Amino acid sequence: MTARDEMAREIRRHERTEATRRTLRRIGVFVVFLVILALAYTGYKAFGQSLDDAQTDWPMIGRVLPRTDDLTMPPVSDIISEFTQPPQRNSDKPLAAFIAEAALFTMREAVLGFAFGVIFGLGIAVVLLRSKWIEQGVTPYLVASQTVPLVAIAPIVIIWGSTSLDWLPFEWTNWMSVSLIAAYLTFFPVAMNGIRGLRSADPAAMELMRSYAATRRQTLVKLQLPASVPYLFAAFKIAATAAIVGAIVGEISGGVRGGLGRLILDFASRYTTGPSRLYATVIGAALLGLIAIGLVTAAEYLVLSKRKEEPLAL
Amino acid sequence: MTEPDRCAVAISNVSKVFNQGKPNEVHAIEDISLSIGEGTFVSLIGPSGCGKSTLLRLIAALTHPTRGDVGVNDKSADQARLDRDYGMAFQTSGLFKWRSVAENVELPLQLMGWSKTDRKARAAEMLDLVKLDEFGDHYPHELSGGMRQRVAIARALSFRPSLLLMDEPFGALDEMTREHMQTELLDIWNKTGKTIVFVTHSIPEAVFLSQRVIVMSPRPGRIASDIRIDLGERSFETREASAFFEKVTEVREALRFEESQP
Amino acid sequence: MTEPDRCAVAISNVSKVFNQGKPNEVHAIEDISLSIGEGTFVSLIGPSGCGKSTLLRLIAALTHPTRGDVGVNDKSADQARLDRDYGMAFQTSGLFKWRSVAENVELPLQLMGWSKTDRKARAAEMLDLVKLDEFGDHYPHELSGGMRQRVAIARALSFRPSLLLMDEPFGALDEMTREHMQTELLDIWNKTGKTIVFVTHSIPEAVFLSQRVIVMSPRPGRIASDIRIDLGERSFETREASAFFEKVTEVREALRFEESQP
Amino acid sequence: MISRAFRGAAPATVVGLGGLLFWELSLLIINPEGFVLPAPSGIIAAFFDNFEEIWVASRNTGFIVITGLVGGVALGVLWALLVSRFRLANETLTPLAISLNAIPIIALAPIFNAWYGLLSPVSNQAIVVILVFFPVFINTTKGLTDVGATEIELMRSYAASSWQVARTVRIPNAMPFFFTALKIASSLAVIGAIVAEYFGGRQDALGPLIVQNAGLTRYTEAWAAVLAGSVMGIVLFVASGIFERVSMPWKPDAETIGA
Amino acid sequence: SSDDDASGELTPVKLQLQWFTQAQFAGYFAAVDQGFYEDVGLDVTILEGGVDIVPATVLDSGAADFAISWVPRGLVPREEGLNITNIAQVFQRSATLQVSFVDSGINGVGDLAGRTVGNWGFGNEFELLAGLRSVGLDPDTDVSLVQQQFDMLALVSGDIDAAQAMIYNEYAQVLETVNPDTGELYQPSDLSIIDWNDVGTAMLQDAIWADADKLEDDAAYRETAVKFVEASLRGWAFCRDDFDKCADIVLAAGPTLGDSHQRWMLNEINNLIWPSPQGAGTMDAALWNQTVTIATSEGILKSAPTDGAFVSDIASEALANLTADGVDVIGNGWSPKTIELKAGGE
Ligand SMILES: Nc1ncnc2c1ncn2[C@@H]1O[C@H](COP(=O)(O)OP(=O)(O)OP(=O)(O)O)[C@@H](O)[C@H]1O
Ligand SMILES: Nc1ncnc2c1ncn2[C@@H]1O[C@H](COP(=O)(O)OP(=O)(O)OP(=O)(O)O)[C@@H](O)[C@H]1O
Ligand SMILES: [Mg+2]
Ligand SMILES: [Mg+2]
Repeated sequence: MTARDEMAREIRRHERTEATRRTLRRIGVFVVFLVILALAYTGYKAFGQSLDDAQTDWPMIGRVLPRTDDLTMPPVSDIISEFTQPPQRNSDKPLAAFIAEAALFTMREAVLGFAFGVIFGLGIAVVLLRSKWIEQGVTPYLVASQTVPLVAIAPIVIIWGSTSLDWLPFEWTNWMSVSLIAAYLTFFPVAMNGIRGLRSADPAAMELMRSYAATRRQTLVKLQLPASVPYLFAAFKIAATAAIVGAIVGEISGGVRGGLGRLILDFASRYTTGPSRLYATVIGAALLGLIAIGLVTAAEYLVLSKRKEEPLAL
Repeated sequence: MTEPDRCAVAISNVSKVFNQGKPNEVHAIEDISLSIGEGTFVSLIGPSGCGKSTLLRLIAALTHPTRGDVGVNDKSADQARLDRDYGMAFQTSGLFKWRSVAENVELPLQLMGWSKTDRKARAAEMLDLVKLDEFGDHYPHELSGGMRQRVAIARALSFRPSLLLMDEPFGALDEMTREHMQTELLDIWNKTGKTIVFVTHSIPEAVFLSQRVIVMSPRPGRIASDIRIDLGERSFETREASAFFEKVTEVREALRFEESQP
Repeated sequence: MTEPDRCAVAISNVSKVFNQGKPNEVHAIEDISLSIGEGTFVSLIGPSGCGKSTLLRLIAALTHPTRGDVGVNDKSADQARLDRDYGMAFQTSGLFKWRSVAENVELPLQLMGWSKTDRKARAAEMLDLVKLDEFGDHYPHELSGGMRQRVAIARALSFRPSLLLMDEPFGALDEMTREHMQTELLDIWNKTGKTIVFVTHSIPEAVFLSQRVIVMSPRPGRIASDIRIDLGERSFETREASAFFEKVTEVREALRFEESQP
Repeated sequence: MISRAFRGAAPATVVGLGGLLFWELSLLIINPEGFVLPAPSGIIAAFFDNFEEIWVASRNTGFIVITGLVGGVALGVLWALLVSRFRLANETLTPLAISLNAIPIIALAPIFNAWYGLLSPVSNQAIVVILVFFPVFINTTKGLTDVGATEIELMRSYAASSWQVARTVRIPNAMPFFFTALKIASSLAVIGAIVAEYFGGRQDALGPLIVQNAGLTRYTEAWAAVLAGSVMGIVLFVASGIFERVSMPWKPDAETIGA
Repeated sequence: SSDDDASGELTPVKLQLQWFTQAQFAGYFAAVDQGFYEDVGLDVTILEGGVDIVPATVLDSGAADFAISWVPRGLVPREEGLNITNIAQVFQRSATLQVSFVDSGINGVGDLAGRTVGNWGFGNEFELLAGLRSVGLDPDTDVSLVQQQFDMLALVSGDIDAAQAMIYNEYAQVLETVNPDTGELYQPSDLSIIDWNDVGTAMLQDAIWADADKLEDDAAYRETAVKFVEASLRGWAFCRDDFDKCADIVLAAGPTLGDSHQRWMLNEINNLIWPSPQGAGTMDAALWNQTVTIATSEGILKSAPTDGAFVSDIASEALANLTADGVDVIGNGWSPKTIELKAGGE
């Protein structure tokens, strides 16, 4: 028995190093790919500019293909060097540090928003599961809810947060309202994929549960939720980036300072005076998204490998 | 313990039509009446697609009759289901792929609120019974077809319901294992006086196990004959007895006759 | 048409270990050597979990041996698979739920580029053979267990490969249907001289159908006996012949002996 | 068919009317001024009062929505096919997709406007495409890869080419995943187009109509324009439901979402 | 006057800005920093604005006590039913310009005919529309109006011929941008501007707004309002008199960017306030009428605002207190500085 345990541990260790190696390899491949993309970007720019210099007009450019001047497509070298340069003359903190701090701030909002959204989305999926009638009645409005732009929602949430939540044991701050806004974007994919996943349980297995006179709750916990795991992880991946985007946009709508949203707005509104700052910040936001999806994928890997299923390599 | 006259299953004038009114309408069962006394071992036998599984699912209240009534233990079939009066082994094993073999066997016990230690003990006992004690930690996809079926049998027996509904449980088993499982099942039946409704394609198996063999006609399923078997206590010798072969022939002929009808 | 000496399947010193090096390691097959001459009908029989399906999957190149070699039609098993030298019927029916019954039967034909009219004609013919001509437009979830299995058989036979691998194809069929299918299969074999490797749990079935019955020992699977059957042309009377019963007893004893070993 | 469609619409109608009533009543009680969130009666009145303007705006926005949706779905499916087929594509395009998706519209809008010019519809379409393609890509990839082992073995036994496996197994298997994504995407397309319009371009579109009115606290007018967007979203949702039914005849009804 | 009896107990006050922290709101930041609010017994928290935050709504909801808002953007909500009122008109002039490059040949409003003209909407467009009409152009047919982004790229890259710009912000941004043809920053001489103050269609901008119902019913609130206006104007006077210190205060309050940009902005904001011939915070009746006329004729308001859209008593009380303390509330001595913009506004 102990020898067996010993061996199992050994194997797990091996699997872990394998997984690490694979992850590193993937990161390596992606970095190489990014370098290629950067070269393509530079090449395209050079091509476009040579056309410009030659005074020839290429109808695609500016229509299907982007324009190539330095203001619209800042050189890659500018973008990279921007990271190391302080965005403020009176401090020598490089832009990368600004972005990192802001990313942490946004991440906090996004994590909370993701949690709210997942709980809410799953809750909706479970309620909708109760009857086809409820589902048919409610789903169109869930869809409609997602077409309401934040400009209409943000003021409601922010004002409600700062006027109606004073009974909470802690102080409700605006960044928490931003999390609610993020949750508004997160719950939808979770609810949609959730209901699909909950319904994906094998009909034979549903019958088995019925034959045990299992309660709705037991069927949910023991059968439908496990069956929906692949769907849910797909949803979590969509929701993870949605939470970040929601947090960033919520910061901008609601005027919350400290996160990537403010940084992006600042740089965007001063685009002509330094386009590469915006590009650099956007890269920071994308990186944050990669990290978030990485975390979800790690969780998926843990859950599915325990279930002996093949996780989707994402 | 049991009053032999009470009716465990009472089916009266039941019909079942699938996709009623649509072009792909199927009359699966037509006007079946059948009552099964408590403690009886009954086999259902009949050609493929004649409605055996459907009949079992009607008793289990997993589907409802288009016409007619089904009663179990003097209540409606639905109530019996809610009271967990029966255990069912399905034709396809229906194991949960995310649960190990032992966890699959524990599933009904868990739903019924057994303690963890009790569950573990019973699951181990059941896996022993079906000779899969080494495989408790494996996952279903690592098992052979017959092994999966045995897990499903262990699961159906684990919580010892008073009525057992079994749909071709031994179909994928080799002869030896099959005989072993038959003996075990008879043993359980003898000891506990359960009512067992058993679907099989094997005539000898039906004759060997049952007190009654119900022969069904091809779709739409009707009851063609209801053959009482009285072979006394079963043993290894029963299979060699001439009374056994007579009954096997009787059932076979009933089946042949039915299938050759239009 | 066939040269009886050519080897359709050549298995030499094959072993298969699942989860090698892990705590849940399983030795499914150990050191099996077997060659099957072209045009032979061979049955595999053995206790549940002894590696019959695994052996079939090794021949089909759906899994690869841990040790040893598998050759089919004088090529590697993989090459034979790529050349579509065989047709396989799996233990679980494996129908595509999004295709109707007829479309399921047409699947291999479609993959092989048959024209639509040819496909339709062949599918109809095959469904007729398995007596499911009425159900061509139904979807798998509307069929009974036995009906699904028959669809899978129809699918495996549809494109007439030279080698047929069948994993308990008749397991869920009633006796009548089973005998009908056996006759049909023998008929096809007689007419076309196919090589057939057939897994079954039924000893009479194995004896009735085959020229050779391979008896396997419990896990780790080895070949316990290789019994030649020579009953001549099969007919309805074959099943009553004493030579038939002798062979059945011989196989049964080989199995018993194997299973009673540790 | 028509009566069936009506029966399908009945629950939505009941829930919708009930919801409106509840909304109207609760505003009467807690917030009689109904300011930031106006009462539905006011919104509907404003919708018809400004119908002309909203109609023109909806047409302009609708064009971006439809073209972007089609482009995004096509891109998402293509991307999923590549990723599920080629390992190198998976290792490069997947993180790229995630990165693109993690960029908020508000950051993309200035960049796309810079690339294509303020007046080009391409910048708005590009934003819709980027929003839409991601859920389609994620779900479709999952559906293409999450295939039963028996099915794959069967296909291998036929020595089916990977294209044949894709066509006969992976794609049908991915259908339910894809349609779920399409339903998510239909609302994303609407919101994407509306938000993209804040950042420049023509002013007779839903986005400017909403922000302008909201910025001036004309919330009923803003919500009336929002309503137009929502109707567009619901129409697309219902259309994808019909499309789904037609494409997956084998599905028991229980398995499709909504509509 | 700071003879406040409730010494020690400060009244909490929340002020909602209409945009992020920048020199546009320097006076309020200076008043916090210099303790002017504390001196009158107020503990002021400044709430930054956001893209989708409408100060009037926040004020009405009670989430803020006072709000800074442009006059049109206060009058429309008032018409929609929010009872808010303008208690101090801080900016005496409009800062909105229409900017184009000199070589585009746009020298006056009339030259906009047939051009692509950018604007932000949000009520910013009414000065432009009225201006166009004042020279006989029909905004619907004679020009092509487009939605402009936050930045000035569309102008720089030639997508639009004339862009809307605030003199204190976007106009400066153009001057902080490198001209690719020369490699140097764009110069004022490269640009041609249309100033709505000159055209005569300017509308009033930043003012302090308060909740009219509370002013009516709640004497304490009214008293707070007087103190708030007083200390705020004191802050603005400080920013006029101690320009560099004020700029530093704003920079310390944390706009992410732009030292020279904030100084430019502060200078221009001072130009909008000073001199205030009738005293800072006092409503200029002529400009009010002009604002209202344009707002109603352009359809931004359905009818002229009701009485009480602005009140002058609070500002007068505050001014009286300030004058008694010897603060210069007219600012005749203010003269604009010359600010050198650096690349990127650093
Ligand atoms: N869900 C369904 N929808 C439509 N028809 C169905 C459905 N379930 C079963 N049927 C039809 O009902 C008939 C009886 O099916 P049933 O499964 O009861 O047969 P069976 O006797 O168990 O056969 P087998 O021995 O092959 O398992 C079959 O013709 C089948 O096609
Ligand atoms: N994918 C797998 N992973 C781990 N173990 C496996 C796997 N597939 C099969 N096995 C093991 O290999 C052994 C042989 O399995 P196989 O399916 O070949 O048996 P079988 O002879 O076909 O049995 P049955 O008659 O029950 O179908 C079993 O013990 C099974 O647990
Ligand atoms: Mg059945
Ligand atoms: Mg097997």
